[in-house]
Amino acid sequence: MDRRQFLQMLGLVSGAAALSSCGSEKGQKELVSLLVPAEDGIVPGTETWQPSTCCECPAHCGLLTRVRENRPVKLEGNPRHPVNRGGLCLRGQAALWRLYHPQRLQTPLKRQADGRLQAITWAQALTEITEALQLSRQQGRKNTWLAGRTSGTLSTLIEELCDSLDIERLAEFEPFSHAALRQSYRLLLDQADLPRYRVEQADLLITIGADLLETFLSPVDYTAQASTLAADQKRHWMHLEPHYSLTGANADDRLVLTPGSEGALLLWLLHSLASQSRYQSRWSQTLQDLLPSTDLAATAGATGLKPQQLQELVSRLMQAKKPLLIVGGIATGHRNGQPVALFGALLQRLIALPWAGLDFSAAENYSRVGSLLDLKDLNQQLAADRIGVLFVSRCNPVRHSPTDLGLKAALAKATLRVGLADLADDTTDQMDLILPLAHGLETWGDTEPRRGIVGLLQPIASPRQQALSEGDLLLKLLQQATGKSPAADWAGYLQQNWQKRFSRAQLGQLMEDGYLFEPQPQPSIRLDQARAAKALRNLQLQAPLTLPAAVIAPSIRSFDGRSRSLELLSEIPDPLTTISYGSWMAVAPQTADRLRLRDGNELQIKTADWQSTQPVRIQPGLATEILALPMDSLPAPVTGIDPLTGEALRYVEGLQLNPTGKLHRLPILAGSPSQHGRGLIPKPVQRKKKNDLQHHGPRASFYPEPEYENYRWTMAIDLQRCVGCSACVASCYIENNVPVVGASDHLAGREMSWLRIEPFYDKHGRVDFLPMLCQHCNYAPCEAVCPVYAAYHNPEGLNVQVYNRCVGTRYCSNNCPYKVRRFNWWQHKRTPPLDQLRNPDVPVRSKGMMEKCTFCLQRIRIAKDRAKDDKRLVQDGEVTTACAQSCPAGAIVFGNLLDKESKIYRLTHSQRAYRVLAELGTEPGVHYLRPE
Amino acid sequence: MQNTSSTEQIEQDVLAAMSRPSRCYLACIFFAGLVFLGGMALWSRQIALGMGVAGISHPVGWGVYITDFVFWVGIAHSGTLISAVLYIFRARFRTSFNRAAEAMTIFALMVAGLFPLIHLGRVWLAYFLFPYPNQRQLWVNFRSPLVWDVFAVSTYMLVSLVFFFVGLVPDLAIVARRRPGFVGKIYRIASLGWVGNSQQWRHYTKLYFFLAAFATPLVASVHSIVSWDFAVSIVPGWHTTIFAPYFVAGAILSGTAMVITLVIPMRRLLRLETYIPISHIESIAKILLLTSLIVGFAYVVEQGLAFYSGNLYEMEQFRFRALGDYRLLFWIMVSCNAILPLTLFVGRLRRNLAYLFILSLLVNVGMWLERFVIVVTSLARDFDPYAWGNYTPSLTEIGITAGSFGLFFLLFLLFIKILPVLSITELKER
Amino acid sequence: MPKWLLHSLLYAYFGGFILLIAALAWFRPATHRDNSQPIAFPHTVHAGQLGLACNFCHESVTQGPQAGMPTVDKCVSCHQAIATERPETQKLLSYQEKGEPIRWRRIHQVPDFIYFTHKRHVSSGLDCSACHGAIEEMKEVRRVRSLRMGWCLSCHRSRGASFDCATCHK
Amino acid sequence: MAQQLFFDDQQTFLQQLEQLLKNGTPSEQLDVRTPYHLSEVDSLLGQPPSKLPLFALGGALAGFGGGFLLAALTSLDWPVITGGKPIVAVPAFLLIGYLMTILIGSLASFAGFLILARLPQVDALLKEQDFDSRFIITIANEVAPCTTPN
Repeated sequence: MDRRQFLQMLGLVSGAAALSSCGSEKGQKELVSLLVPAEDGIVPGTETWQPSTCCECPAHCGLLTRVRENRPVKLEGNPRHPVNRGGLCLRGQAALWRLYHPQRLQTPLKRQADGRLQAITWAQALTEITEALQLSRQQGRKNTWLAGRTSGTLSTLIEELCDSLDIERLAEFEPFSHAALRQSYRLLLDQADLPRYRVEQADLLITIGADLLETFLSPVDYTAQASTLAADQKRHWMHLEPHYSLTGANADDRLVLTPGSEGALLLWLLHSLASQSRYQSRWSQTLQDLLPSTDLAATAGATGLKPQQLQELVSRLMQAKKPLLIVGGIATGHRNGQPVALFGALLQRLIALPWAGLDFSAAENYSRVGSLLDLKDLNQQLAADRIGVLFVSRCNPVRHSPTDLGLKAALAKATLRVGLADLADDTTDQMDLILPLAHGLETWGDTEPRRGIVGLLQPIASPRQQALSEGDLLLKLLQQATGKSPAADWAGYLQQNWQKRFSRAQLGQLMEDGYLFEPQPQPSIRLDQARAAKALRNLQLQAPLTLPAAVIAPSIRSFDGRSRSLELLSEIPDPLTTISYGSWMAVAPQTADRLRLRDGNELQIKTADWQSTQPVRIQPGLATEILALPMDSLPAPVTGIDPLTGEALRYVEGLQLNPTGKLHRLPILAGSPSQHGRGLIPKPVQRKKKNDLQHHGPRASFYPEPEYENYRWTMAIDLQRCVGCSACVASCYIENNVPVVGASDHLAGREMSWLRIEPFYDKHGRVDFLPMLCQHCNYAPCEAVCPVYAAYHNPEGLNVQVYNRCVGTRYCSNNCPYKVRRFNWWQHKRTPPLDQLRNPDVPVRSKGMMEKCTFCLQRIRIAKDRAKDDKRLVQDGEVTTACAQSCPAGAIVFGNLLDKESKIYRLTHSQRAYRVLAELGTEPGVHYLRPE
Repeated sequence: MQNTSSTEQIEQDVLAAMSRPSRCYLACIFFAGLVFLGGMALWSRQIALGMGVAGISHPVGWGVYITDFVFWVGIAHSGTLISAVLYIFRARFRTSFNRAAEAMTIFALMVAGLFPLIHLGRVWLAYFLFPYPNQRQLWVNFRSPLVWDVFAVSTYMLVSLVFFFVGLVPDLAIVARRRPGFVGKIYRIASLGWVGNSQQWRHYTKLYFFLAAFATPLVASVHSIVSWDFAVSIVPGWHTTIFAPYFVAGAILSGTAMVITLVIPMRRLLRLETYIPISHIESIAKILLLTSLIVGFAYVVEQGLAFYSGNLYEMEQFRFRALGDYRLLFWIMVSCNAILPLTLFVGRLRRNLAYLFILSLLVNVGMWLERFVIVVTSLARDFDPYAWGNYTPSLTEIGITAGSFGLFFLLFLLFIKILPVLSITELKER
Repeated sequence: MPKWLLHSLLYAYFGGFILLIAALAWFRPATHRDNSQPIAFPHTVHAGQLGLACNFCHESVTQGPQAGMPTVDKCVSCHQAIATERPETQKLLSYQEKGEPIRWRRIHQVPDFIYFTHKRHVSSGLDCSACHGAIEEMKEVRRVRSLRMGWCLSCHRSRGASFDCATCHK
Repeated sequence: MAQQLFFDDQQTFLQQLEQLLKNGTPSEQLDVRTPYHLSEVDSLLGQPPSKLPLFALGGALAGFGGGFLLAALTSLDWPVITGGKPIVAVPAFLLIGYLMTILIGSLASFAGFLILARLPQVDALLKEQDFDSRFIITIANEVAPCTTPN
């Protein structure tokens, strides 16, 4: 059902025209007379923006979808959406890649006896399912529904389906279930959901294991919040973790502790607080007495931290007015997970709840999500032949359960296994029937990621072949099984529910903005002393893990691994290691030296019952006895189940390290991890020398000063805010049709990214990120060397590359000190239908041409066109680049330098402003704000 | 001074070289042609698939192709040096080499001229590089060193061709007289009907002198301009003022080495020992020694300058050259170009043809490597350490390089059978 | 002059002409390509005799990059009553019946890497005929201008419009 | 009938030529062919200095001016800013001027040579005249007997 019809049915739009629009596929060769006009007010050849919601991870950020010729071509964060406030992470950007993914499932598939899949019709599939449902009921088997995190009306429909067909709806399965945290909140605070942590208001943030920037609950939200913290000198952020995560890299202080010792640390913090009068009153003496005893020396011994570090931590905690503690992520992914979560919750209760640092009114909606214990339970039932039809929808339990659970084998015991998915994965490989699901941009729907927020899904593209939205599929199943269905189709069902739930005004708002936000009342939360006492009494704090240990760390690029099939995300390098394709194991430089390993040497790590062999990447700053494995490089990223919490275990301890002597070629995109003292990101020491960066004083030049009439497009990048999340990179790829070239070209040094994140490590292993893109220099070295004027400086300060004039001498690239020009080594073709993921405002470059960042010339053009209609100049904030738009941290600002009122003018005249390689006299148009 | 018998003897001896080709010669032609065709096939493949078949990448956007270009332009130089500069200085030993050297200049330029085309990403648009009135109303960027290159190389090519042809005219007339039939007719037409009357000679001498005068500054300027392709850029390792003299000296070094490489076997095979005496070869060897000293000096200056400047980028660049991933090539280059030629201070070695021949081959290798080291290492380590990266030539690049040698030798082999390899007229005059 | 020389000169002379013509035919300009359309729509009638304004049908010409093609609905709104018996109108009505869009052959076209917007050109006071010629006199629309870079530039220069490359090159 | 004298020896030839001229044979009647250039012949025949330098100079000047103007005028025709350099970048354009000096200078000299030396000589081509390895003096028939003092 298209938008107009849908709105009409909701009574939001009047008019009767039926639409049969049809974009011109051959655009260049044909002009198409549509039957009836396209949607009201849409001018052919121009863009429209449709609100929607991102379904790439459970955070459900709000989207604005750019539509051209009836195709979504770009996703942007919805600036007003309460979850992401305009930002969108790289996975969100890549959601379009999923939409156009060549391997998308297109028809229902049935597994043959020989294991091969055969396409069948929906009717056949549904018949098969209903028959199997019936059969298992007769056999006394239980039919079950297992799904990933589900919210909104879809959840209601599933409930309805399960009720009427007597299917048991299992607890939802999420690889990052935060089970330990939820358990502790349930025990101590009587809350089933996870709170929103109000990082932006804290003056001291201590994060233990929680990877706020990568995968923790709502990464875009926390990236935005954490960047304000990082940008403010008066507020402090300490991160404690055994390995080296992007979150750790961005904290003001990153403390390395022994894995498994987080509980000991928290315990000591609790003890330290117990003596403070300020906190004394907040909890009973009984509870305090129940705490196991500890002291500074024991804690230092257990955690591996220096006593001074611990004391500093405590003193900061004492002095802070609004301290906030967040534990989670891999801090709970070991056998001490329960104490960590409980102590953490207790500490949060003491220090953060009083100033509402934990916001349960905007709680993350996790009430239906289970844990691995639920999966274990399912496994047992399967093994006992008690399960009939098993539906697995939008989740991948086979991959995310420990191998020794044997889920793969147990699955075979169900009478019929039905998988609902958009792309094949480890779980669908075990399914008898695979039903293709429509993408979030192909279907109507709503989501409720947080209490009080309803996000809208609407069909912006038509579903691929026979793929169906889950709602439609369920309704069809209901129809088939019971002969009646609550609504003709999913859109109708949604409308029934919405009309019941929302007022007309609310509906209008939902359609207009793409979301509804009704702030919920803050629930009254108090510490249940009795339950807490019971929990504490039962608590067993075990010894930290035996070193050397391996951490299976989540990845910013693939979340829990679900986005790994999107090639775009492999093309964008991991921000810390700069490895793009393939898998690896991060090893500390000292360990590598000891074992005589270099980047790419293969290392086998093993215990008695676990082993993994990966090429090595030396990670500066990583602790000596720790190895870090990105979650998506392992076939089974879970090593066990915590029996107390149901949390997935993500550590392997007591490892043996055996170099195998083999060498792999790793696509490491960084030529060097160090700046070699070049001051690309000036260090505080360098800054103290007076005006070190402007040491050449006012520029003396033989050349005329550049003159600009109306515009000088300029960018400022605040390195203090930049966290290296690479959202800008993904955004640039999609906006500018940048070719995705694959591993072999990456190995040859031929990546095509117009914008890249350069990590530079200092000798202490601390890292700073430098986003590098075309600097649009006033005195651009690339321009003068082009023999044919393909590179030139335009009157608005842009360094323009005229693709079709380029003959491909590559001299410009050689002469670019920033090395941001990209040459098309091949004719880069995208597998259909990925070729439709193409911004029509940007030409697709052919082989032999140089290309580079244009400052999103196409966007400037649109803004100027609009301004010209009103006979004025483009105003500040009216145009921004794709990278700046998507940045969750708001680190990138774009604007017209000639406008003295503009934000960009203010930033470029800031004390912190500098330009990279300024001594070369290129006078870049990109200004950086150095970190302090 | 001359009598009939010696005149006749010169004509006979020189034209004897143009007699029916031997089997060995045909085999050489066939082999050279095959290698050349192989190179062309690889080039076609590169055009069809894209530059990706070459090993060049980011940041090393120039590799073997530009190395080859500079190498071949360098080879071309000594031809002009010998024919024009030595003509003006009236160096007597010039006569032994000038024709072969001029031919070498032209063939090397033809080969060199291919490489800018081969390295173009979109070679089918190469005409964009020439300033001509067009419907796009767009000209070329005369501020770009690559346009200077277009002008320098095409000027050099045309001037050398004219010079070569003018030098050939009387000899063509001689061949026309001695060759009967159709072939003779062609030679006659090519000789423009030269009869050698006083009118013709009078203008001819003037012309030859003027052409030599015009060509002389080209010896210095063409390779200077080629060096500015690098020196005008911003890349550490390229951006230096000594490049022009350094390149010119290098060009002459490689050119004289190539002359020796070609002339020693040619002298032997075509039995021209009388006309190319050892003393003349020794003179050439002295030029080689001189230019090698200049080049060696430039190596020292370059390294010294980098570390004296205290410029981080330069220092890292030159540290990388001598001690980095390409250090082997660097040290081979230093040995071949600056150390081994020092042995020519010993007079006996200067007169030892076998030694000279081997040395000239080594200098050629060294000079090729010099260009490779300059082009590649500079790009591999420039300003932004994140963008550092190494380069390894692909088989396509190696094949096309081999093809370029194939073309050069093919042309040279054809030359020795088609045109008199020594200037008969000048020999007579001597 | 020997006879063979005369003959070969003659052959070369006329052969040259034939080759030239062949070459020209190969590169025949876009103005002379096949211009037939799925429906033989006569601009002579609509724009000529009836004097309909261009933007009566090409509605978005003043609003966006593309001039826009009239919808089938729009055509039918008149042709329900007018000239319904004509074979071409019958074709139109059959499109309506089948619910199929009409795919016209594109006559005026700039390459993919060029940004061209009708809106700016029309709003600067340029007449449609400046680029499209006297459409109202064409039975079958054909290209009368080369639409090549030099042609665009001449006009841009003479009218003082921008000739910054990025104005047109995407 | 023309009279032709052949010499194998440069010395004898020069003596004979000198003799002839001394005897009063006008140089216009003499066609002197030598296997290589002999400046003595020119001075004996009293030929004026070659005008070739004028061609060379003209070509060189035209080349220099043309080269510089080509660069400057085309840059001004469509001023495109590259690297912030001036539109008329004098040092770079002088280089074009310099190269064109040499190119046009050489080509003009060559053209001048062809014109002055009357090459290609169609006569010689058609009559298949040889470039002999001997020294030849051809004395043309007396044009006007009265002018011959014999």
